[in-house]
Amino acid sequence: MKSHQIKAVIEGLLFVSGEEGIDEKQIMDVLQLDRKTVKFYMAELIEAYASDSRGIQVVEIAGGYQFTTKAEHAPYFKRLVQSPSTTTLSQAALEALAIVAYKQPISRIEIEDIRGVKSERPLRTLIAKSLIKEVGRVEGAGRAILYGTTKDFLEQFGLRSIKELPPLPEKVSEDDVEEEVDLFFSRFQEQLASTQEESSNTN
Amino acid sequence: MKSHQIKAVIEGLLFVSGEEGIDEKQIMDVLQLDRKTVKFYMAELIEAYASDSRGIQVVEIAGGYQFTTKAEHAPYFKRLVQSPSTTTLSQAALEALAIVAYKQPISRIEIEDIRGVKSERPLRTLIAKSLIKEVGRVEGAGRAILYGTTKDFLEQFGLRSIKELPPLPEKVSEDDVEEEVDLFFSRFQEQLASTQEESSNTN
Amino acid sequence: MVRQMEYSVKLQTFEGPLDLLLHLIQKNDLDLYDIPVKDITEQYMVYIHTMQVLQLDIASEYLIMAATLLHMKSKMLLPAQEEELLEDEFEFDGVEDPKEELMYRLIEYKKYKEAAGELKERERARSDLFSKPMSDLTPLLKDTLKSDETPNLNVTIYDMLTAFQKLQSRKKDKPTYSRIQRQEIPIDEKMTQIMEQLNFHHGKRRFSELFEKEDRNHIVITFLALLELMKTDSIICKQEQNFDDIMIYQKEVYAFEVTSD
Repeated sequence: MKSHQIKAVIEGLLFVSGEEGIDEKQIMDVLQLDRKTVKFYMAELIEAYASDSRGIQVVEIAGGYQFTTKAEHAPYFKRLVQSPSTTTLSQAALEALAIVAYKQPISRIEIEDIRGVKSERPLRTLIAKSLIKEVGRVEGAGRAILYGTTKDFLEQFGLRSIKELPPLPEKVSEDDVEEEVDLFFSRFQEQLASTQEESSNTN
Repeated sequence: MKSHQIKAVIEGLLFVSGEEGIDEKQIMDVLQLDRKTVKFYMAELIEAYASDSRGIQVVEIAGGYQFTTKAEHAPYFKRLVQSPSTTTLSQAALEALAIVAYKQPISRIEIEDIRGVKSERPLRTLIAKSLIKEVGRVEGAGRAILYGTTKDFLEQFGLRSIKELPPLPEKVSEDDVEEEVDLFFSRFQEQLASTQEESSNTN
Repeated sequence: MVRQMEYSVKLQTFEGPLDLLLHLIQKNDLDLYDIPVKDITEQYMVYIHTMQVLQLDIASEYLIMAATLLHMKSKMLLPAQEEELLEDEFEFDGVEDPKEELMYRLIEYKKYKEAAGELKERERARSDLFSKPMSDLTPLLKDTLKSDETPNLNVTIYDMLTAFQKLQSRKKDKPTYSRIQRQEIPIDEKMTQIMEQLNFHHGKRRFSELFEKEDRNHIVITFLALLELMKTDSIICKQEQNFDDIMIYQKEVYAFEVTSD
């Protein structure tokens, strides 16, 4: 088969797969090609579709390839079709999800320690939306469930793999918070002092 | 907008419309173009896609256009279907099936109301797979067909009876509660702000 | 006259005591001089009280934080010497300085809160990319099967439920901004209504009895009216024990009940 025909078939495969996407392995199986060759053709297709005069692009999401429209054309499609991820997650669910994403595998208790609140409900929501799943159990007594993210998570957040997550904000904010906390406490004490005065005046 | 951009948007529109296709009228509305101009761009697109090196083609259907794969590539799609990692029921078919399973007996119109899109094709697929069948007719004029699930459906999903279906995911509760709280806090903060203003005015 | 004044309210809620504290801290930081800031503790307490009334199951963590704050407050009130003693005691117990611990927790929490914000942004960016559902390939499957073979559809109930879920979320498609109608009952009027109700019922009424209508607006207005009345010292609220119904008293009636006890 000639190379332009191979590209044509891959184009067709991308089209029928739609939002499900297609992974390298599937393309290898269908076309009887090795991984390196598939990668080569994919790179060519990605480039060909990157042009301004194209309304479709090839994106790598969740370990596979997918045709999507281009972000700059979104206004035209919003009126016609529903968005792929209109599921606006609650803040609680997003926080729990962020913790799972960065610290997986992680148990509910550990998540609650970080958030400072019970997190059963957001976890249940995330499971129901298949963004997280059980990936193991803590050894020993209790055998608490350990959670990790799913393929749907990568898909919904447009990530190629979990490694693509941006690094957590580290040291930087520490000073900020420290300052804020100091400020908070100085205010707190001023405030205390003034209320004490007040109450001693009224007494 | 430049002509290559218009073509790009039309390409995107054809893509998101998928198997349903898109009317000339819709393209005119979205891009604010007259019929003649649309026809001109469509002719260009059709030609561009006719090449051997393309895996997709533009076909004209009753008053509209549609992307489809090429007939000569069918063997590759068959292989894709047989690939173990491919789910064979489309999202559309699975949605329709879920609706029939939980709401049977139900007519096509009602299913389309719930899905918000035409559902003839997924229903035909489900009948062909003998997962659903006609179980009666709506009384009165029209006598629309009512669909229900079949014995094969139960077998396919490993159910003893339809009663064994798990409860439908209810997503309402969390969001509603949150909204109430949100509403409350926004009101509350307004109130705080206004009383603070008042007191600063009086001071 | 139809006066359908509508306005949008930005949805904002707190995700726990840490979030609430961060908010109060930031608020003070930003508007240091132009807001006549009421006591932060008082604000915190008002918030947790509100949450209790709304019967959120998160109340307990907020209470623990309140206790921590009060503990720190009491520590600050102690003269320096006693404080040192107390600190020794803490070290002896192997318990960290509560202020430091709180700071550590706030830092840790803030990290993930920011990460959650980034996820949200990613999700939004992703929602600008549209695709199409996977094409229906079942007709092809039929050709590849022998006539009496049952097709292996490779789908489970789980797939079906996920599909349904996607459908639901697609249909819901709600913006993060909610339109709500302008309050129909002004707070002043509601305050008068409450006082009238109290009068009618010999000056006292159960908290829950004031919320007869289940309409959200009504609940919110009633609650705000109660807070106003508390502030203006017109009523007194009393709760005997945790989870008891709160009793609302007219001030004079309360004074009478207490002295007659």
